[in-house]
Amino acid sequence: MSNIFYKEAVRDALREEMRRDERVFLLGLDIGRFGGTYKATDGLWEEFGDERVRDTPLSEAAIAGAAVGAAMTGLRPVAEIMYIDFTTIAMDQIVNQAAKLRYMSGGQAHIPVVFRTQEGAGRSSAAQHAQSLEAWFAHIPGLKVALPATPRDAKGLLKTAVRDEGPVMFIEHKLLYNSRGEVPEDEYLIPFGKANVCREGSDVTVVALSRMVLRAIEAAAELEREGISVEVIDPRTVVPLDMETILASVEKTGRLVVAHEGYERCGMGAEIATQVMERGLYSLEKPVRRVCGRNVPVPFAPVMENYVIPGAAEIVRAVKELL
Amino acid sequence: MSNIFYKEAVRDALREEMRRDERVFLLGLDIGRFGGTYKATDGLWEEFGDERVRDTPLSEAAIAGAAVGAAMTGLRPVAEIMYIDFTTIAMDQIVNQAAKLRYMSGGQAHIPVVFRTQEGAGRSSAAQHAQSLEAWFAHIPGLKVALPATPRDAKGLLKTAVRDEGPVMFIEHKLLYNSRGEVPEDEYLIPFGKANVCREGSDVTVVALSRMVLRAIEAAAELEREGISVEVIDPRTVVPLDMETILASVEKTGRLVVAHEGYERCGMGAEIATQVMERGLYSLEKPVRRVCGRNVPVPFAPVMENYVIPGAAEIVRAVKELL
Amino acid sequence: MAGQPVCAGVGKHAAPTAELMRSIHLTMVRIRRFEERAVELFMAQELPGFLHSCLGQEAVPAGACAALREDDYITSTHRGHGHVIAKGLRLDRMMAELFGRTTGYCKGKGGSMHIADFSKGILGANGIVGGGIPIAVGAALSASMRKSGQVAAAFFGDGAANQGSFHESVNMAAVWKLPSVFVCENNLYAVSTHESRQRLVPDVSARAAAYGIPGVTVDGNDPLAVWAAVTDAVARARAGEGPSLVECRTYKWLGHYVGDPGKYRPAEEVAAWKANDPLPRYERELEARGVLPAAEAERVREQVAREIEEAVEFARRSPHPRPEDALEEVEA
Amino acid sequence: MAGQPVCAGVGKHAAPTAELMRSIHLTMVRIRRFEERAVELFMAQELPGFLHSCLGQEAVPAGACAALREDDYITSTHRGHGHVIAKGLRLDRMMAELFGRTTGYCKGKGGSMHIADFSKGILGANGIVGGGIPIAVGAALSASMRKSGQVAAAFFGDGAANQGSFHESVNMAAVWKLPSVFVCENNLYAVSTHESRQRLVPDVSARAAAYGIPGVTVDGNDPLAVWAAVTDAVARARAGEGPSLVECRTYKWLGHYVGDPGKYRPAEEVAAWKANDPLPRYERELEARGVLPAAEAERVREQVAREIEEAVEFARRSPHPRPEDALEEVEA
Ligand SMILES: Cc1ncc(C[n+]2csc(CCOP(=O)(O)OP(=O)(O)O)c2C)c(N)n1
Ligand SMILES: Cc1ncc(C[n+]2csc(CCOP(=O)(O)OP(=O)(O)O)c2C)c(N)n1
Ligand SMILES: [Mg+2]
Ligand SMILES: [Mg+2]
Repeated sequence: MSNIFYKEAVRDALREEMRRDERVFLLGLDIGRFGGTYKATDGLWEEFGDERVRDTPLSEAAIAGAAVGAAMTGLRPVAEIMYIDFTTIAMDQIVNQAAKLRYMSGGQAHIPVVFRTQEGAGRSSAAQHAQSLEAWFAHIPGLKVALPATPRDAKGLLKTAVRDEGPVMFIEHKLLYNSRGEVPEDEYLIPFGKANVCREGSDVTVVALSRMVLRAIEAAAELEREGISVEVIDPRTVVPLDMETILASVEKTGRLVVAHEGYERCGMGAEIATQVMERGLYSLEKPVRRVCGRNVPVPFAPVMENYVIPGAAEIVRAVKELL
Repeated sequence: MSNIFYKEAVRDALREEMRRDERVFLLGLDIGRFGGTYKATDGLWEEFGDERVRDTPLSEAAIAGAAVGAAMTGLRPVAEIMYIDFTTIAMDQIVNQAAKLRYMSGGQAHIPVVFRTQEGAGRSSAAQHAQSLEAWFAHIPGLKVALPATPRDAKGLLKTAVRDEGPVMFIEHKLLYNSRGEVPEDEYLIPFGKANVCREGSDVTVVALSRMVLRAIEAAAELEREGISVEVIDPRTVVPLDMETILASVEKTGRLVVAHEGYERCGMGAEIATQVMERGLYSLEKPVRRVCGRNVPVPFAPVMENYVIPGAAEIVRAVKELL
Repeated sequence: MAGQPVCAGVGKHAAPTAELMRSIHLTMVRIRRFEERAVELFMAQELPGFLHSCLGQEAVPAGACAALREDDYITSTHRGHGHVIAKGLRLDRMMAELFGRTTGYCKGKGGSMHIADFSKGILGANGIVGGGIPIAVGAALSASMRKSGQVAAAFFGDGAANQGSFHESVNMAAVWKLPSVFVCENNLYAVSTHESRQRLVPDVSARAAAYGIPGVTVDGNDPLAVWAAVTDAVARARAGEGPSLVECRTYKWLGHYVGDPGKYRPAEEVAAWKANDPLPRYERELEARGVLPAAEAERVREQVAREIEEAVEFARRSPHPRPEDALEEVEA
Repeated sequence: MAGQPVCAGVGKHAAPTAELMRSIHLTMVRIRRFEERAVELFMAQELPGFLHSCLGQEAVPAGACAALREDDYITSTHRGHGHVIAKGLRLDRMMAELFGRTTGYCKGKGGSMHIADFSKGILGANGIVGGGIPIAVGAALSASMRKSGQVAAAFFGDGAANQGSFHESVNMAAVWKLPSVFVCENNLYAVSTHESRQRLVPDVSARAAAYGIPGVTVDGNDPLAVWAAVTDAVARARAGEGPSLVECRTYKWLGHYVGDPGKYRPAEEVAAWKANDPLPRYERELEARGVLPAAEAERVREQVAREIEEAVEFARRSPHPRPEDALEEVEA
């Protein structure tokens, strides 16, 4: 095991995959010599050069579209969209092209493209730089959606994403880049659709996404001191979604909290809660509780931003309300 | 009462509002002399001319952005995005600008803009012309979202949308334009956030959106013949959402089906089901059933398209499964 | 920039061979007949969905694709039948797709607006105006990175040239000197909106100046003019000198979609363009050049008519998909 | 097109009055001092979020906004402090916004990237590169429909000129002959990416040719050159002759954001541009013109320094929002 930063885990995954397969290349804004806004591609330009670590003009629609075209013709691009908020500009290429071309062409199109981006609040970057939009992409058939919460998952899931034969939205979290964690020395992959039971417990199940997984683990530790046993589950990918693990846990606990930064309304929490109800209503002793981003744009001032984005305290409160 | 087409109801609402308030104007592709792809603006150019019924260059991002800028500076634009699938190109202006500028400016920006578009499958127009994406917009704080199912609602809701002081996504349905219905002779408005109980019933509640409302009413009629009493509720706007009416109905029936064409995963059905569970779990005798578009792109061939988009038969089946 | 030779810096194309001229003719007849038949079948309600006919525009795809290698790429549009036929796909599987049958190129999942044949470098027609342009840039990027010598051509209309995707794509291809060619089919209208209400500059090709690439406008009803311009652009692209913008002025005979009366177009304008029918005009030229006697042209038309009828029969005989087929091929 | 007089068809601007030249100087000093202070406060961690400094670019907003009326509109960018100061908002409420206080223009909801003052026609800085351009087109459309005689100016960077929104917006404004001016602040880089890797044509203004509007490139460190070009563009816009594209070449002293060492920029390049500091250069010119003696300039700097300190104190004294304030002003 080596202890590295999340951003290093992303970088290492890309480096390993680029060394393994020369068809893999990167394109995006300032990912080359600059190393990326969050330094997640630091050092790759030095190793792989301009061709395979491509700084692009400031044109998200063309970045995404060029990645789709390159993927359809034999390469395996990893396109970076600097902030998930900017996918709004590339949305046609991601949603109408990448996600649908294989289907529309009767299976002919082969589009192994990864769209790397990052989401999340917490840096006072205001409403256009702090959204968490995974639910948008989960809504669109044809896209897989990964949300790594730890360096270990970031590396293992990204390597899987690069090897996936279809389009993958790979959504990092801006506040996790400088978080550290243990990562195996030897090569490993983490499969899509396999949830991580971060912590076992018997009283309440907390399903958390991205950075909220860390908050959930904090909450669980705090609750344990009060004798409350919380099981923390990180689905790691929301498409495909490992409902089996979630349902098994809810059967055990009878209580579920779903936690994410994304807006509550029509967020992943609603989908998970609904699937639990559809398939496990009778094991639920209490209504599912959502601990999500409030239905407001993300404000600039820290005191307001902290209020709209939930933390461990909100998870603790929700868990207690279920008991 | 006069019996008119849905497209005429849209046209009449626009005409009345444009006559009432000279700040109201329309912009979009081929909405002028051509009268719009679905003829919903037919005759308006003749009455109001080039200035207030503006054909634009083929530039959705600029259409949406120009509408936002005009709204912020004293006009009341109604921008048409021809198909909801094309909002992917205007998404930054709708989601990062229109929806957030009032908030980001501390309440200074006043953005009375309506984005008219249409969704829905059923014409073999394939995956890029048949999506139903209301859940995307419902996910974004700052947008109101209306989905009229009848000529009466189309006219009354659109007039309300034009008078609303904030951005409204007004989502029509391509297969409804040529449907007919009764519309009051005198002026009327239909408020946002007030659901329409289309049909009262006691056994099962069916909440349906847009064209599925008609399918739900068919299903209810068919089920009535079998002695099953179905209550059909059309929320009419999903933001704001009239949960009171839905919850009251579920309290009565204990059984809920949610029906829409949009993809099931992370669709409005999940949000409605989750809110019912959060606020009315104990009145539910059975899990909520979703009757939604399947999680696949919309295929071209009619036999496949009909398979992925639910109809009355699927609603009937779902209702029976709940009994 | 309009009128500047597109081959700036590259030797001009050689004269077209008789064989090439005949094959271009064959392609035009194929497109013409296919489209005539498709319109009939659509009117007879044998085809689901809607149809964007390219009748009258045959010279552009025929001339442009004659300048491409079989392994070159194209991206096409909602009005893409001509492009994909010219790039050499099978008419029977294409017709079957219009019928929505399992034997169609897209197994009935795509239909008229999404015909694709990856074995022929046809990366797909597209329902999104401007949607195919960045994809062609990506294909060109891929070709250059793989050093395959392939070129990617993006077809798009005059309306599409006002989309942001056009700007971003041409700029990126220019900066990276990608082996790509941007072929604008300027048929004067985007649905009902005349180009003069979409753009102030008379020529779309004038936009090449914004990207530092050559731009040229040619008579899109003259397949040899199109072929020459695209040939030079392709030579330039293969030579690693980057993209070019080739605008071909042409006209679609029918309205925007089959069934659109097209009232927004002056009758005289339509009449004038129909009088300028690219097919008989080209046949006269080939006869004058002694390349294709009238009798031979007649035989070609008959042979193609038979070929199309066989395609129609193939499509009609082909099985419909099963409903559950809709669940396949969603995720890789 | 670069260098073509932007005022094509309009009489050239009159000579700037002494009063105008002095007010431009005052604006530049305000921007300079505000930005210096903001950087200090950011380094001292008194300001949340991040900061994009326009130090070194003061001549562009000062010159451009001097050509606008108080009721004209502007849309700005992530690097927008200069624009909004030049358009005349209050420094104390602006500083308070950077501090995230309730007295800020956005009540602490927007921060540095979203400063707006609708009473001054400031429709907002913007966090989306290219996001403000179509909004300015809408404001110009509104002005023309309301016959208010207002003009809308969109500020944007060299990087933004590669966004689809730039293309769609300029084209739409051109076709509709809207009273708008597109002011490109070309500071050579988009984050770390030099313009030469973003665009083949040397001048952004060359893109005007794609839209049939005038384009000009001026020295963005010479406020009078900027003022003159924008004045002509505004005259043209108000006369109903449509938009112009004015490119101002300048340079930002700091990296992309405060804290970015900006290693990607050659030290000599940075040094050369700093040597070309627009402020002392302008002060020398004003002194030479006998418009502003050095002593007077000094007094202006002192007065502005006091003004800014008062703004800082105002901000520091101002209350923080309450958490629940975050729930207000979401929907109209
Ligand atoms: C993004 C987008 N906007 C609008 C449409 C609807 N639409 C289909 S074709 C068309 C006109 C396209 O004009 P042009 O590019 O000139 O091609 P043409 O139809 O003339 O061949 C429009 C507006 C679309 N399919 N995609
Ligand atoms: C759509 C979008 N893409 C990327 C970014 C991230 N970003 C912020 S500023 C910037 C560079 C902008 O360059 P330019 O337009 O030249 O303005 P400058 O920073 O040089 O003043 C980038 C890439 C963004 N904010 N919005
Ligand atoms: Mg056209
Ligand atoms: Mg710049």
